[in-house]
Amino acid sequence: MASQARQRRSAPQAPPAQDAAGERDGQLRAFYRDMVLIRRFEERAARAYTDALVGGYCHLNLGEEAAVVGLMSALRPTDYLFTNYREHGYALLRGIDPNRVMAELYGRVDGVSKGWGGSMHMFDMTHRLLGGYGIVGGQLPLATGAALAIDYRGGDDVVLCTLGDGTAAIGAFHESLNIAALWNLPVVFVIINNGLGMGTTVAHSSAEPDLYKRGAAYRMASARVDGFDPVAVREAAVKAVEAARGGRPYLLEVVTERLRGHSVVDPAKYRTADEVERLKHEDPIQIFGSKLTADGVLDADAIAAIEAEVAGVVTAAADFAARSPHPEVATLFDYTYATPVPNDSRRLPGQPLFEPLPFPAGTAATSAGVSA
Amino acid sequence: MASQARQRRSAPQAPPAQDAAGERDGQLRAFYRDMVLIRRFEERAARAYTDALVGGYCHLNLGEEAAVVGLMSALRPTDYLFTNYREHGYALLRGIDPNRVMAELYGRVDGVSKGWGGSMHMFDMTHRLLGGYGIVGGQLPLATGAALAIDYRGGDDVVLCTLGDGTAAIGAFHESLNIAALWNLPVVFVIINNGLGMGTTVAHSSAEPDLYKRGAAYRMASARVDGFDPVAVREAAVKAVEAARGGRPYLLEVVTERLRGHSVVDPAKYRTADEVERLKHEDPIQIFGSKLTADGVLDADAIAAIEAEVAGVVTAAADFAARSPHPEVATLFDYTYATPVPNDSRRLPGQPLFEPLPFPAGTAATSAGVSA
Amino acid sequence: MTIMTYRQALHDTLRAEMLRDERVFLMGEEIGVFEGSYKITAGLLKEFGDKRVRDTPIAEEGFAGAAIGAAMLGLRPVIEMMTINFSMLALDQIINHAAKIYGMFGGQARVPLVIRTPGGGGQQLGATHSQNIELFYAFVPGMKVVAPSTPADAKALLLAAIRDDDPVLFLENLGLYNTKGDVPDADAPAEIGRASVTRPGNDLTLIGYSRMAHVASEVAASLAASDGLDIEVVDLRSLRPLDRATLVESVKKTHAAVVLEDDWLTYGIGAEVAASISDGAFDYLDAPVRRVAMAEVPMPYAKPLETAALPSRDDVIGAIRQTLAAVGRRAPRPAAANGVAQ
Amino acid sequence: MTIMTYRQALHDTLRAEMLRDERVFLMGEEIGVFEGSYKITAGLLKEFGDKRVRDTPIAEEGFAGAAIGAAMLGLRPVIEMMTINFSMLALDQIINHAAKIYGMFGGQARVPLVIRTPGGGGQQLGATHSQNIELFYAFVPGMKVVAPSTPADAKALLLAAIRDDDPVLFLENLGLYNTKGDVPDADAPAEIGRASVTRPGNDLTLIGYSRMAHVASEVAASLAASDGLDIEVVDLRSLRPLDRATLVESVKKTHAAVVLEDDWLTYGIGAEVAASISDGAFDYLDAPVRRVAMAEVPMPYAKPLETAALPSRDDVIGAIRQTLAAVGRRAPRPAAANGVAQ
Ligand SMILES: Cc1ncc(C[n+]2csc(CCOP(=O)(O)OP(=O)(O)O)c2C)c(N)n1
Ligand SMILES: Cc1ncc(C[n+]2csc(CCOP(=O)(O)OP(=O)(O)O)c2C)c(N)n1
Ligand SMILES: [Mg+2]
Ligand SMILES: [Mg+2]
Repeated sequence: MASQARQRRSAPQAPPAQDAAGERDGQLRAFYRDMVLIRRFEERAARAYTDALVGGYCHLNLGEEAAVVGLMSALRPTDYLFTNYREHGYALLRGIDPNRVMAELYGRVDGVSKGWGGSMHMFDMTHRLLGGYGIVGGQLPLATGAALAIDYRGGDDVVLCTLGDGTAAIGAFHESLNIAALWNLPVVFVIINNGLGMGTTVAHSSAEPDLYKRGAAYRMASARVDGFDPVAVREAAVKAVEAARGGRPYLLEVVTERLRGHSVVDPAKYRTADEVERLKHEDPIQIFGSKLTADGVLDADAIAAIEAEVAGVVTAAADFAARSPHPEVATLFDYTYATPVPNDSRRLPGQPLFEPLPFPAGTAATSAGVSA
Repeated sequence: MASQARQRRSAPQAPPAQDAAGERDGQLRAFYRDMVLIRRFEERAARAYTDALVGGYCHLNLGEEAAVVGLMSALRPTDYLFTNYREHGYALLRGIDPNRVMAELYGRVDGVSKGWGGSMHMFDMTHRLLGGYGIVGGQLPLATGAALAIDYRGGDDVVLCTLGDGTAAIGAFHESLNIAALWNLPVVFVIINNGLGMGTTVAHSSAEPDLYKRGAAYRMASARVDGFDPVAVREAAVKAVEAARGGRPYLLEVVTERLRGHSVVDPAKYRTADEVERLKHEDPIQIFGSKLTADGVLDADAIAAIEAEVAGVVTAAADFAARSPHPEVATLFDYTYATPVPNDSRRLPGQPLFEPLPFPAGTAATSAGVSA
Repeated sequence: MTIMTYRQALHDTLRAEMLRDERVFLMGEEIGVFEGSYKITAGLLKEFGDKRVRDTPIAEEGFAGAAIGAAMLGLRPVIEMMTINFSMLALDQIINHAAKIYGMFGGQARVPLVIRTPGGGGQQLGATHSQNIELFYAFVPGMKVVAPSTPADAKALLLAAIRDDDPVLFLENLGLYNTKGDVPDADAPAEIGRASVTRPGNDLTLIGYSRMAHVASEVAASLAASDGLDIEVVDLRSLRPLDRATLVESVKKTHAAVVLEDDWLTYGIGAEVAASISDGAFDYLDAPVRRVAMAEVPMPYAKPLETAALPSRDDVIGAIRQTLAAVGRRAPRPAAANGVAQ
Repeated sequence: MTIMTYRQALHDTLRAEMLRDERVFLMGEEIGVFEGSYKITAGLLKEFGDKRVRDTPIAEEGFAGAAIGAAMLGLRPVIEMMTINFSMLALDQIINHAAKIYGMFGGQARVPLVIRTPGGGGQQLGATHSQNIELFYAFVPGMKVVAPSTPADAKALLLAAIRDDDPVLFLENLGLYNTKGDVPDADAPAEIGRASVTRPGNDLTLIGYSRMAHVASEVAASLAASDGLDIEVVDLRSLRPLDRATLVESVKKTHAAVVLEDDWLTYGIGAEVAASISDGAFDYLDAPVRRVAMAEVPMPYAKPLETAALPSRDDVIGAIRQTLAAVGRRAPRPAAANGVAQ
């Protein structure tokens, strides 16, 4: 995992933003605040999971905050995002109300997917979050198809599709990137390289561990960027998105870290003591916060204010989620089909396939010693 | 399709064989003879198909003779071959009796797969032809696994696995090459680039039309070679096989032509008149034959002798096939399972699931007006 | 009404829908330049251009998924899987994505996708190319599966499938493409989820879908002529939803049923049909529901073996006769319970 | 005999087989360093090294296919699909290759492959991670499918699967891993293709497999205690081949049956079970065969919805009572035909 740090350091340094200094500082502070929002939200989610308020699998963005913030800042609101099961932070930064994101984790009707999706399956058409997906690589063909639809209609929206490093080994990666490049579709594929599948390192999953280099197999432009630096991520993403908007799909690799286990319940025992030690000093929020403090963009008060504001948001979200009603069992059959058709099954497990028939007329009277 | 010819011309010129001149000439004549064998065999197969002696799909190696000959000459008898449905020539050159290859096309018991496989599914463990496969890309994971088995046991056999240009777009290609490279398996993947899927050109199926370059996505060595020159193919294959024997898997692209339709029944109407005209002058056997004649390795008599010998072989194969018995219907259930287990179904479609039961004792007498 | 082949009905309906609705487009392997493996899309690339008739690389998972993604954004893709066997490579996209997206996201996105694909067998294509796996789709909530057996239904069900907002597996059949029949000129989509009684009768209910519904009609007609048998034929047409009511109603009248299918018997489509009838018409059945299906083997290439493994007309006739013989063994049914349409 | 969990029985059996036979090796996602998603393979990487316990990239099609290829050359891979849902991505390799190779090549190559994978549900994993699709394998000639419900069977069937020369889908269950039971110490493989009567009884046959066989035993015991009901429990154990004889024999004695399954009802495993019983025990059944199965929806995440969609013990008990009530409506059976073991 030392390689993660090395890869990040070797990433091209992002040029300073070109805006006026004040505006730039405001954006940097906003980046910091959004990173903190993801961090505290995820910590709250983990607690709710431990408290059995959240079920299923729960994968957190801890360590990936800068990546999420940088990427999302490069999209227009009308651009589309496809992502995987590790998507709470993306949902927040697409502008979805944190209350609704938390309510989804709690499986409540006010959840962003009405409680049907849970942690892995957040979706919001309005904010153009076209889904978290739990099947590794499942989002890639879909994102390619969304880009095809944009191209078909002739708009200039772009699709951004994230995936993990481990996911770069799956067949759908190859099929999707080939199709996207062949058809010049407006899509950016972003590999969030946090160094690990579940416990499997990149070196053990990919014969070409410099994942961005796989773009070449499709004549697709590609780059790698330091995923601890939200500004660098933004710059790289802007470039990628602009290429895609011009019909040149792009492969971007964002090198980051997964600070905890694969999901909330994973103690990550496969990590060595060295690795655990190293990670104590590898925190994008601390690093970015220190830098902004050194640069005079932030100070302890500003940080405290951000923490307080975010704490309020997260607490409110948890309160909102806890108060939101559970879906009614009567709604169980509401979302099997969008177009209703006759003979669709709406039986609960305890219900018979056919209502018990009355004993047929004319036979009961005459029968004796019936075998059936 | 002009690009096929261009790609072939741009291929690295093969160095002349290093053996003594006589030996070399003998090998060149043997190459020529084997190419003619494939050609005449395939022509005979096409005729048998037209005569309804062969059924199903029937894909021929016409145009690919030099590729087949060059590749197969690079293997030891103990090396393994996995290929696709276009494999008659490979079966012949692995040393399988042409009688048995033809009998398989006829679906007879003496066929190389006992009549169970047909044109697409030739298999012979003795000659280490580990199968033609009809599912595009299906052979790639299998070949990777065979190489894994060799590695596991510690032998120095190699697996060679062919696939078409169109097949390079499928997910299994990516998964297999990645795994093979990651685990340093003794396998050579060979793309037989005949320029077309069924009617789809490489330019329409692959965003990187220089297919061999895809090796880079797996840090796998790769090369392209002129598939009309059996000597060049052999040289390239020898190099690839030697690398694989050393645990460095290899991707070889052999550029060739498909002289007829995708399968026997395809009139290839999608080819332009220019293309059809061009192909009249693109025949590996004529080109190689002319070259050998010019070099004094062959003359008209030698060619006639080869044609006569081969005609004898092919005619004998067709006669053998026609005389070989059809499989008995009684054998239908012989190959569902290798390890017999109770309750396996051995019912023909007309047989009931249960033998009709006798009417149960004690009820028939007493029943009247029974409903069941 | 126009007499045309099943192939022509499909072709004409695709064309008409593309003319009617700009969002409808076609995608698949070899459907454009090659004009389709079975020529259903012949001429459409020339007429509509390569944006609306899109040849894809050989990448079933990739292009099926791309169609799903495009459908989520409001297009109405009709994709062709060259044969149903190859659809297995796209199963994850179809089942884990197309069939789940509407529910998993609480109804926020629809997937108006049609997957056209032929099943079949009997062409000596061997073990991997002769399977009938419509079961894999019919089993899955969120999918709809239709299986027309006539040119008229090919049109009516394709219209319905294209205009439906859910993913529909549209099962064609290699053995039906050249069959002919009357096709109404009107733009009249069928209702997905309804079986149809294509021949009324009283002696036994003969059930099939796709090619086997065709076989059922032929056998019923021939047994009427030869034996004076009065067989009712039910064409399932829709495998999901399955129209159990029509099946049960028929068997309540006939008291006996034989199910025909081109897939394997154990766990095949016919299992549910037989189980449903045995349940819903329990008090009316005079003999066990008999199934005629493919022998349970990897399909061999050799013709005599393949022929033996596939259900034949004689197999169907034998099953009917044996079932009627079993019915005959039972004591006669009192008049009150007999022949009453319920 | 040793009391242990289902998980432990699997672990110990894998280990014993690896010690016994050098050709046996394990492959799968996260089975080594991570010790397995459900920890079945814990400790085995350390003991056997990374040649025999091989972590794979996330590439189900690729590594399943690699296992098949290795099996063709004589190794005996036991692979783990993290959950059965993900096996859909490898379906082509499993069904079009593993299950076909022996037949398609006329018996020249064997595929001694075991695919271990848990089904399950009820863990709020949502629509794509809560499916039970053993049907896809059980339907296919050339495959064998076993589904142990107890630690003892986990051992006996895993021994059988590893020593069998055909591809075996070995169905585990998330809900069973922590269940405990006696496991014989002896090296005694079970016979694939046999169901077992795990509790004899006369009043009704209750049928299940995997987790639902476990539920069946519990319900039978509780109804014996509460109502004095004498229920016979049949654990299918093998879904392919399916042991129809044991089912039919049981129902000939009990005259009634209820089938439990964790998959969807329509076209589910229970359809074949119900159809087979309705056919083979036609003259003996006193009520329709009742099925208790999952509601036919993409599984929602929210707990109350998930709970409603999954079959509960109460659902099973209700189905049993309703079936017995239906039996009770029938006239009493003459002594001669009743209670005779046939
Ligand atoms: C097809 C499939 N295979 C396996 C899994 C189980 N699984 C879930 S996440 C994961 C690791 C993915 O790693 P990576 O792509 O690096 O993403 P990360 O979790 O690190 O964000 C695995 C193997 C799955 N969900 N889908
Ligand atoms: C998975 C799958 N998809 C589609 C097909 C149908 N098909 C058979 S051959 C072929 C074209 C393959 O082209 P290529 O790989 O270039 O090989 P070639 O036929 O030229 O030798 C296609 C699409 C198939 N057999 N399997
Ligand atoms: Mg990762
Ligand atoms: Mg080709």
